[in-house]
Amino acid sequence: MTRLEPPQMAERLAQDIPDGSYVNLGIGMPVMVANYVPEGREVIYHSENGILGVGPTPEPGTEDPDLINAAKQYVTLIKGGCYFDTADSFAMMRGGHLDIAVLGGFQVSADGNLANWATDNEKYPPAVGGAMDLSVGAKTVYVLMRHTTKAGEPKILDACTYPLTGTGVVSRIYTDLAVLEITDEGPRVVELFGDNSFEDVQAVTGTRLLPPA
Amino acid sequence: MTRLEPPQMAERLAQDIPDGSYVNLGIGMPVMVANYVPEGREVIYHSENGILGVGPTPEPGTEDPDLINAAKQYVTLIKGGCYFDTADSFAMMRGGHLDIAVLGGFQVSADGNLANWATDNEKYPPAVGGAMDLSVGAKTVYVLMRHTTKAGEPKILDACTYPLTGTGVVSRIYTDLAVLEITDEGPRVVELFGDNSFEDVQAVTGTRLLPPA
Amino acid sequence: MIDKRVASLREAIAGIKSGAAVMIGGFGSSGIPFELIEALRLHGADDLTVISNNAGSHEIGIATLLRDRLVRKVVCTYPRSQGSVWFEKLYEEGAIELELMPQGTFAERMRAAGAGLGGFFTPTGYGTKLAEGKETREIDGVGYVLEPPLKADVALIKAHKGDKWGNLAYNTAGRNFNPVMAMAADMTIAEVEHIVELGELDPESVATPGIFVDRVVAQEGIV
Amino acid sequence: MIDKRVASLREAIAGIKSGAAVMIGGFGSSGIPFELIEALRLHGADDLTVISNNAGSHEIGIATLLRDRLVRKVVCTYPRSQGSVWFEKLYEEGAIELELMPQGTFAERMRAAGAGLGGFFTPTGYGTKLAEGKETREIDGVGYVLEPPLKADVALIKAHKGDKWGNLAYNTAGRNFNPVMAMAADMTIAEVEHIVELGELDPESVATPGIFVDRVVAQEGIV
Repeated sequence: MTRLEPPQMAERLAQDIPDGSYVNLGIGMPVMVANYVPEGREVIYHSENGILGVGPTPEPGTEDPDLINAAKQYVTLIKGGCYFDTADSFAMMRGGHLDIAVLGGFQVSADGNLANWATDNEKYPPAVGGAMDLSVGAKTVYVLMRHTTKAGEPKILDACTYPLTGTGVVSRIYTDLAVLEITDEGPRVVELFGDNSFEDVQAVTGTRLLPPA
Repeated sequence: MTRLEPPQMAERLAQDIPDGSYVNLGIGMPVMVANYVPEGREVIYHSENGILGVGPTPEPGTEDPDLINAAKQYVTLIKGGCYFDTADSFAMMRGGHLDIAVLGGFQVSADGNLANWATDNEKYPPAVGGAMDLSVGAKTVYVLMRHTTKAGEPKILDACTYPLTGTGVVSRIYTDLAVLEITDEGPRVVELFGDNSFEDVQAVTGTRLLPPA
Repeated sequence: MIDKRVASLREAIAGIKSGAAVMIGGFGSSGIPFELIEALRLHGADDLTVISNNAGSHEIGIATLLRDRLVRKVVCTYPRSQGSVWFEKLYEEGAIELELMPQGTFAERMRAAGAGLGGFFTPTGYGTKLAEGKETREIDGVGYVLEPPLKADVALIKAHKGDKWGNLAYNTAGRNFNPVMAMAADMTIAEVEHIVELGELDPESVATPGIFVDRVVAQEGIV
Repeated sequence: MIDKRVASLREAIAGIKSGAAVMIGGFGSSGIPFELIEALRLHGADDLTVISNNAGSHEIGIATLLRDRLVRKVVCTYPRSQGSVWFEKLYEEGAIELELMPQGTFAERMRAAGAGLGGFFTPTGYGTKLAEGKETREIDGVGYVLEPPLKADVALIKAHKGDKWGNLAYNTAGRNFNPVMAMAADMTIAEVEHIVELGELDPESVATPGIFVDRVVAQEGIV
């Protein structure tokens, strides 16, 4: 079975970021997407700590200690970018002004529920950050995650077993095996990577998939 | 009976604006208060259209067309002043950050209700502006108004007959005859102007007054 | 490529339909998109709902929309400015609908719409005629009124400077309602005194980030 | 005369009592009032409720308040940053209480407190564990959670520049939670890199007007 590595997964998703989009990339694999958006497309990245127009990593020695992204890495501001406070930043998110949020995921359900902030480990302190706001706020939510857990358990399920981040929020799932779209009838496979067959993907999925149209 | 003219009324009220106060002066008689604050007191004036640090009228020919106060008169910005949008300006008001609002009044009730935005003339279009927000928001609300209407009708009443601006919001009333404080027991006369007697003032008031303590 | 500049006022207001709810920025004569209003008047759409703090005065700005009877309803806080003869005339005739609310509630309702909130409890107006028929609640001994978000199809706003991404900076008190309206409308159109190069605006004093703006047009000097 | 400058960090945090609810600005390492936190640690108050986006990491900032067991409760959105060993240790021990909420709700609740609102309906968290026990409502087909304002006794914030009236300007993304916290606390104390003359700050880029600030102190280089 063909399994994309994270950079390839990010690269595949990046093809679906249109020119002129306002995009928020979640912590982890999602931030890699910025590296692969095709040339010629102008995309403006939002960071929930109050930046619109996040630019690349600064040259060593030129870091501004206050200028970090949501993952707390040093970044720069592109020409035409601007700053605002967190309340304004989340107004931007919650108010439906961002075109796309790319989020990581622990689990996605057949009806587009997302679980990506807490597991069922009660001892480990929970942390939510901006995930819930992004999931309900962005016009389109893409989830970028492996198709299964390291142990091979399916992450696309009839219903999430982990605590939910948002309900009915996911539009598409980009995994290492395929691209799936959440439709009213359930998840539909819209692209199979390499020589993966629909049956291969269905076999490692915890809910019934619809075949490519 | 001694009846102060508006400038004298404003001058009397101005004595009660402490050094270091943040103050909003309503349209009409209240704006005159700024002319009489004793020298040596630093007072910062707020205007609800988004100014903190309203300064005096500009020299002719130096007006900034955008720089007006709530009464739509040209003003200036003092050194140390700043600008913000209306949502932030009313957050400042409603959130209890202003020390004093000086408002005009049609009527004030014994329990501190204020009516200052509409009469009972149904044909005339109503207008409210920022009066309601100021009345509930400022830490202290002073009403500056004549003691009676032009026709001699009392304006300080058991209950307002005009539509209310806010309930239980008034701390003090500065009229042309006296200064009154709203207490839990009702309005108390705290100062009589000139040779006005308590009985003189009671006679033109529509609710029972408490004598000076 | 992101370029929100349009070449003319006519292009700027293209597509506004009869029956639209239109927010118009400004307070008194400060921060008003006078040229966009004039373009809207000439555009031909009618049956408009105008959402603006004032209802126009004399023969300029919003008053001209009223005079030409293009407006069905006004949503505002202070329709009765000096010289607001057209509003008063139409109101007396019963030819215009008025929805009046406190100024802070007006601004906050637009912010709520822009921020994706379903409503908020404000103490303003509690116990008054303007809260009649509204849900109220006492919280920690204070009375509050529940107010819903206030959206529009279009916002016409005015800024001092704008760039091709729609970032806007204002002049002094010209900001007023413009930033919240920019957030609260499906389409936001900004009239600016100067279009500047990308990067020319100080990123710390952009009061309206470009994400809230759809079209930017330079003044043509038509009013 | 309005002069909110105080001469030392020690004076800046004077009066903070044990049991106080203390907001602390910053996100990650950006816009954090590290020197005020250190002064608070040395000040002696304990049983504190700390309201801050993160719960500190390694041996700096909020983590030192936790390490010295001065904190009873943390109200935050993301306590589990890299190196947040003290929070994790105390949490495991059951020695610290945690109130967790989504980051936008956190910011908006503080803004509501500062703006005098009684609460708001947000779609964030609807249908999730973080809405359990909260009032919810469906409005126009969307589910919302009612969230109350979030106040504090004291806010410790960090700005780039400040003047004697308490006007503050920030550096790049150092703004984050500092402006809303300044509005939401009974007493707001600002640590600034530079104290500047009145009038030196651009009135268009004062992100926190002085009315929200009670004390301004210059950094002393103690951390």
